[in-house]
Amino acid sequence: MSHAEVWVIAAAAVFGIGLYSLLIASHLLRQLIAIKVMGSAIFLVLVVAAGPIDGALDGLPKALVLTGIVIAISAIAFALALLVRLAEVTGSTSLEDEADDDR
Amino acid sequence: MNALEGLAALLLVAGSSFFLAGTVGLLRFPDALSRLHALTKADNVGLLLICSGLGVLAGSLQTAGMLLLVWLLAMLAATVSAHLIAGRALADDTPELPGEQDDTP
Amino acid sequence: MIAEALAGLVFLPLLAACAVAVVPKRAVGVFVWSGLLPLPALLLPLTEAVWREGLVRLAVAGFASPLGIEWRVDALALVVLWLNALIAVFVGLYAARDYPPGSARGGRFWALWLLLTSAMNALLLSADLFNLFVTLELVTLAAIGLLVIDGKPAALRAAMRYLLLALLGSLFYLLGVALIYGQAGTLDLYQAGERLGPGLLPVTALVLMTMGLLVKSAIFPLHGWLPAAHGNAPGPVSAVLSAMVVKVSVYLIWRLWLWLAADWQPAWALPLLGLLGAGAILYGSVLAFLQVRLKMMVAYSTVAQLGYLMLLFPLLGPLGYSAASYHLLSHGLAKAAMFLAVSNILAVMGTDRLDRLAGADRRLPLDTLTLALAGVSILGLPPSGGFVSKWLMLQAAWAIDGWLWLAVILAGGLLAAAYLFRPLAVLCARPATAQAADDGSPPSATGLHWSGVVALLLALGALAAGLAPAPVLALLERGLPPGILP
Amino acid sequence: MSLAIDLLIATGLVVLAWQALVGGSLFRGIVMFIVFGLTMALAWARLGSPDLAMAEAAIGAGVTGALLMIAYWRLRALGANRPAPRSPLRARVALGVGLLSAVLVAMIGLAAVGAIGPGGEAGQALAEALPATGLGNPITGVLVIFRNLDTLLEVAVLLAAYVASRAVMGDDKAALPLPPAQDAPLVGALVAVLAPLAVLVAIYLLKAGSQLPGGAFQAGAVLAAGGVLLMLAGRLHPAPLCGVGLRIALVAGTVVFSGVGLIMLALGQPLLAIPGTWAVYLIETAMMISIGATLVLLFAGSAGLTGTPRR
Amino acid sequence: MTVLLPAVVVFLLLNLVAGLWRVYTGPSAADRMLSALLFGSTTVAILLLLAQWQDSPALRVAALLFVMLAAITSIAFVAMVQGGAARRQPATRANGTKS
Repeated sequence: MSHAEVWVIAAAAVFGIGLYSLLIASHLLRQLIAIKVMGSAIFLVLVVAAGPIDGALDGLPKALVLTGIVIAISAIAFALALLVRLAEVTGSTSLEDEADDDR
Repeated sequence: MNALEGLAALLLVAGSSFFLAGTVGLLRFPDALSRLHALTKADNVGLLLICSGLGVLAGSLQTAGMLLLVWLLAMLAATVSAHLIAGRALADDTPELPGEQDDTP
Repeated sequence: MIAEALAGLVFLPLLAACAVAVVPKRAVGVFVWSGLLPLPALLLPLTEAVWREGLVRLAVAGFASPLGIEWRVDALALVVLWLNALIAVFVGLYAARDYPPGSARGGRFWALWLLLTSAMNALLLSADLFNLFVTLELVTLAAIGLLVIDGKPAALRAAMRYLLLALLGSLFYLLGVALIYGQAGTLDLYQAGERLGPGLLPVTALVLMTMGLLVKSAIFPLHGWLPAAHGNAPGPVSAVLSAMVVKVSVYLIWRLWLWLAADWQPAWALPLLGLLGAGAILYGSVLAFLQVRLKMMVAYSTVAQLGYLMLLFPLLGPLGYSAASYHLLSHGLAKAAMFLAVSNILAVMGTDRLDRLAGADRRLPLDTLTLALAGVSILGLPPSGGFVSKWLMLQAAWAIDGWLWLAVILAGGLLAAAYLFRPLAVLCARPATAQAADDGSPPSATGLHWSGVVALLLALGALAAGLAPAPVLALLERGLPPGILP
Repeated sequence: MSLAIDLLIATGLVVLAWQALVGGSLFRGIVMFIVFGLTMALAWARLGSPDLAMAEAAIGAGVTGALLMIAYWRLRALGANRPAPRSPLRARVALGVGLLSAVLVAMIGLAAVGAIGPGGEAGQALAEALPATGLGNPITGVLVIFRNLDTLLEVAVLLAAYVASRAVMGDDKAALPLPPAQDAPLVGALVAVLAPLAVLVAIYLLKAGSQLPGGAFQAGAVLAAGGVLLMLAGRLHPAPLCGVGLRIALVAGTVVFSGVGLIMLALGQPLLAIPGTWAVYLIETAMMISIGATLVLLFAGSAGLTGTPRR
Repeated sequence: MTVLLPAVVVFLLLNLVAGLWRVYTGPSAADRMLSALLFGSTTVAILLLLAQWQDSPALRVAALLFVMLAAITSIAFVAMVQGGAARRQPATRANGTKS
């Protein structure tokens, strides 16, 4: 309800930064942060793009965002457990070094 | 602008000035410990003043109670955090944070 | 009666998974089988209802679609539900050998297996765009959990890559949902379709959602994660990944293009999607031929066969639609059988490297037969389900004079023959004399293990799909999507 | 004036995202990510949704930040190596893709915002249907009554994430290492105040959830934050085995929600129909317990929890 | 009053930005951890002001949440930094509770 354009542009910039970091970062932890940050940006677009209903912002997308936040943390939590195990087993924290896979 | 709103405005402005003092201290002081001192002391008094200003504005006792709880908890948290961080800053032989030097991309 | 069947499809495996996570190890088996075995039985009343009325609808929690979530079962959903039930039960029976419900790892395996089955049923029933996002996430998490259950380094790395790409795909899908809700004001897939017109925003939302789903369904050129994931997964997991998990995203792409965007389909995009499919067929087949390991060959074969599902878009019409749906069914059965057979070979021979499998057919006669029969269906030779779908697709291409698509389908068949006969030749070749000499007697055939029988049954199912396609095709004819050109 | 506030918070978001994701050490990135989450909570507060502000702060910044930090600490404790930075060519390509996607999303967003219709039909239907349910908070109404299948599957997603993490962990390990406990005397005092307060705030959020902003998710996250505090202060320890009570807590949300839904179906009501506000509270309590237990176990990286430290 | 409240919020936001600059550039580890303290007070004040200005009492509960989170985050920082030194000693399997 307040200056939707400001939020949308900020969300777009955050999404761009997230995608840039996802491609450039070689440390998986940084890539997971990038995905969480991009998710927050998309939630912002979801709420703002839905538009106000008689003044207040529409309640339904807010419930969707709440569901989205919990799903985001479930995915990130599992990804972190996977990352720690990957680092423990192969000693690498990046998807790049394929050296030690048993081909 | 009756008397109450005047008082509230005064408290809010005073609170803001304490926050300003805290931030100036944070930026200008030479080392971590003195910055810690600035931040915890000034900001907490600032928060107290702002909370009391808002309490006066809100006018309901229940809101004032909530504000008081928030402030008390903020003070407790600030003291313990400052104690721990100061302990860490003193004991820590390496001024850098782990991972500082490796600048992982 | 229908509401109970629908509820059972989703909640029976879900509650069984919760029970498996709680009860002590020895009682896990009871809940596993009580969660899996009734699934086909629950589908019977549903099949009869869809056969009679063509469409079954249920407003979950009693609220109609703009506010609440709606379940809808039409012919396509029913076919994929049947495939999911069959795969869950048969591959489940196979998996009980490697992961017995009472074992330490068994508890976690079966909890994830039941969650995966329940999530896929919930996805196939749902008609709500955001609910599809939630079920898609549950499918992805459960599938990747199963992928890493053995903890092999290669599987861990493949799972990490798969998870990152799947999360990125979900973000694009969610952005599309945000746009559609902003424009249409409703999240129901069919209602939103009616409210949106051929404007810039709906098409952008459709493209974004399709890009996200293309990543999840590993369609060429976004297929990078699939071979490593399916190739390094444990036997039964690679079967369910190839037969179902990847297909579910393609099913969603169909839903979006043929139901949501029925009357405002961007016509320029249809041949593009077809080209992606053609690229997948050619690239996947060539790579499958070059593989050294049997499982990687079968994984690249999945990449290729997924291309056929994308050929639906350039060949849009009743023929093309029935062909693609039937291909989804028959490929699911055949590929699951193939992966189970390969898993048996890997277990007994200790390796799946083709240069070390000479003479494996004597030790594993049943699995070689299963591999051959499943290959028949993947290849599309006459008696199999694969033949029916390829034949219908050829007719569809012929009807619209699509020479390019005709050539791609035929080339796909030939290349499939190449990469399937090569392992069979190796398996049935006479082992090098040295190997036969050192253990004296010719290698004795391993006992007739029931897990081999399960794989054979799936392969026979793929063949049976070829012998009696009439009922399924008639069912599909009645449930034609509005997006099909008359 | 309100534009100035929004502009400041929006630019704060962009700057913090840049600081969290580009350059600098990883630990600083995590710290900046937590600050980004809290600023995002401010943005939700400005957009008039306190529910999301609390959820983003408690789950987005708090629990996610704790998980990231513990993962970072474990990677260092395992001595995992630091990957080589990417080639400059890839950096340029990534920059191009990032800029392009930012411009595209901006254009799409602005077009979407510009072309806003009279407001979502679903939103209006929600406004009309809400009073009948006796709930004041539309978000809890949507989550527990109107679109409750989403919420049920979402709690199942959390359960799947936990079981998958245990599957990844493998059963040969007792638990992942945890940083040494901070039980300085002052920390004991803070824990003695914060832990019960966390439970109190969680119960308040649960109760208030039906009329005012709040609900099971925020309450569950606050419980989890309390659990994390107890672990860091050395009061709660990872245990190799998951006690039956904890297992029941893990699946409570899914089982109670499905149970109520199926019982209603058996009584002839539509599937997942919620009979009354008592059922809403029952389901929300079960979900709060599940969410709290799952998030703490994900932080601990172990099968179970125990009060007595292992010798 | 409807002008002063947003003005104070803007002022505090500027303070926050200045504080965050120190946290970002601050050389020593303690400076990094100040961010938790900063957020314990400045952001809480902003939320309380917004609660009064936008007349939404739930933001006060959010402020209470922020204070609790700030306290937990600062303890986590100290634990992670101190624990960070664990890499030099062998990673103890059982966490190092003082016996």
